[in-house]
Amino acid sequence: MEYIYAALLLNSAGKEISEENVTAVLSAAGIEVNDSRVKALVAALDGVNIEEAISKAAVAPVAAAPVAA
Amino acid sequence: MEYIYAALLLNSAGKEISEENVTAVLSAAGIEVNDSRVKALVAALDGVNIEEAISKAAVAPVAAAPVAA
Amino acid sequence: MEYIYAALLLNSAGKEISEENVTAVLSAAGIEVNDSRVKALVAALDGVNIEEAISKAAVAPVAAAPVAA
Amino acid sequence: MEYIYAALLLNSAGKEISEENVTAVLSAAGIEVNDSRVKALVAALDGVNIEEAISKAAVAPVAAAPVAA
Amino acid sequence: MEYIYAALLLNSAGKEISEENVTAVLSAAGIEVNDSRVKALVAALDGVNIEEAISKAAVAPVAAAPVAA
Amino acid sequence: MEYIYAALLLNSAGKEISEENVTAVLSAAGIEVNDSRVKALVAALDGVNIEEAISKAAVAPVAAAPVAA
Amino acid sequence: MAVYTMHLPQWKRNEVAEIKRCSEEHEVVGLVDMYGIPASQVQQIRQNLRGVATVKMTRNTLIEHAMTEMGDKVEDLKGHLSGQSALIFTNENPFKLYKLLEQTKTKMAAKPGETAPEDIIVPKGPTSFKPGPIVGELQQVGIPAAIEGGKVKIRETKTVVKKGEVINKKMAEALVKLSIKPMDVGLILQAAYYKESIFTPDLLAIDEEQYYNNVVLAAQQAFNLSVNAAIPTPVTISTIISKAVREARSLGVEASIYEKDIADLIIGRAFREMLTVALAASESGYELDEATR
Repeated sequence: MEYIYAALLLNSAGKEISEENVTAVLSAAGIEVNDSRVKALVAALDGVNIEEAISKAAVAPVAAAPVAA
Repeated sequence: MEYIYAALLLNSAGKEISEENVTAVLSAAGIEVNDSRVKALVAALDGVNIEEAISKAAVAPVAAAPVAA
Repeated sequence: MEYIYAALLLNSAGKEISEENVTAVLSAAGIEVNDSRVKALVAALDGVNIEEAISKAAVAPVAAAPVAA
Repeated sequence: MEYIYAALLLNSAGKEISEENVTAVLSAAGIEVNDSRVKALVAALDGVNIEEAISKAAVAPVAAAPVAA
Repeated sequence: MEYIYAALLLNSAGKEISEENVTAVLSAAGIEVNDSRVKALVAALDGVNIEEAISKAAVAPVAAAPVAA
Repeated sequence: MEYIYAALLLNSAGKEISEENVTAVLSAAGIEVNDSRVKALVAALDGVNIEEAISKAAVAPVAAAPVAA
Repeated sequence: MAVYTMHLPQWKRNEVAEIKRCSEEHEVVGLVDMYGIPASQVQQIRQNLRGVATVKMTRNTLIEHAMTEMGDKVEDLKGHLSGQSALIFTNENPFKLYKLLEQTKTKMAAKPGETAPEDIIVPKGPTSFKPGPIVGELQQVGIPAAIEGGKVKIRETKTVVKKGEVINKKMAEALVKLSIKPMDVGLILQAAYYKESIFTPDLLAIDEEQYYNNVVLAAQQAFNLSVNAAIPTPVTISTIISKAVREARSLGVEASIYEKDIADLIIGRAFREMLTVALAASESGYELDEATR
């Protein structure tokens, strides 16, 4: 999860989710960084609209109710 | 939400959520750190069982459904 | 939560949520004011649309779990 | 809701919700206080278990589901 | 709730929700009128869009949750 | 709805919903009273469990909108 | 007007006097239609109304005489007389009288040519009949009768006549055999005189469900107004507090105000956001770790 939190951090700071930036954040937290996971994450998030995904998370559970109804 | 992301990043990495650590992570992400908010965050999380809060959050949306039905 | 109530009070009175105003309200309630928490509050609310934030049910899902369970 | 916020502020600060205290808090927020509303508030809260009402607040939103139905 | 019903009655009759009118209605119902509550009611409704306030669902009370479950 | 409000006002004040009382309340609100409607109201409510109807309203205030429609 | 009466024989004059006396002694004078009500049912209805309302059957001409002599508004009742009108007297208001008459209606067998007041349903189950021509008679009108275990049975519940349809002779006979009584029989109020006014059924029919719904609605409106305008009452104070608390929590979570009381909510939200983004990443091929899966 650390990798995702790092990405969220960068996103909310308006920074690019690049390998360098993710690595920097994780290292600052004292985490031993796995390069290939960083690469995989950056590649996977390329094209993902994080703002949209996040706004769904805030709304989702509430929205779930009517669906269930 | 940056501050809480930093805290959860530290938590999932098994690191202490201290003012220093939070500040380090935020700085590494290129965020201009507001000391007061860091202090407030650390104070607010002091004594909070993060794992429990997380497990509640994860359960919630699903649990909401039967109520709505 | 005192700090948040103070902010809501100022907001509904149409007053600015400044360090001075928040401190004045909290002091009037006989609360020993923590400067750092005031600063954190003011910083957090900077740029936030309070009316909108109030009406969001962001709180619901988490709270739901125990009930539904 | 100003009057209610003032009462909750006092409550979370562990202060008595008296006419004097409510008036002081509202005035400090720059609100022109209506004595009758203060009296009505204090009278209405007399005998009410505020902590219970607060703890129920967490539960309530789930019940909102029928709205959507 | 008598005071609220008196306000609703006056509102739907197209009459002003004034202290005199509210008092008159309550008295006619054989209710011993509390001046302070009348004043508080009139003050609280000042500037309130009653049509909107009566049709906007107040978030379900606490009792609702267990019932809905 | 004036006639219903008048009836509920009397009910919440613990007064009998009689033709005289309803007429008195409506007149005090400056409403020109229609005797037949008053009689119809009293006769109709004689068969309605008002407490039950009210408690139904309290449990699901949310339902207000659809009912009103 | 009195001149009119003087031409009547004594017994008729007595009858007219009796009608006038009853009219003066009661708040409500009504006309009810007795058409098609068997004597036995009339007896039952009188029994049900005892102590509340009195039914008086007499000739229409005598009712007209009495009304004419009384004059004023009550004379307008004459316009509502029909072939089989009877008088009804009560001290309840006409709305209650109407309701009472509705409540005292009883069920009766249908006669050929009558219209079904509601769907007529034959329930499934055993009958008291032994096998015989009855089975054919029932089947002929579409009732699913069959012989089972030496008895006549109805195989399934069936609607045999829809509301508003005419009940034919064979159907009427079959329903009588099955003891199904679909017809509502009772006194139908044609008009009532009460406090200087004539009330007709269109005014008197009260939709109690509508009143109930309106009571619920009014209570909801009062509740909403009290909470939304923050006017505390004993009934709503808890809800108002809850609303204020929720507002504060929502603001705290939305604006990430780090206060202890809402720390769990803020954590929860951040966690959900992380999960959502993790999910999006995994859809694009990122392998999730243990805790996120």
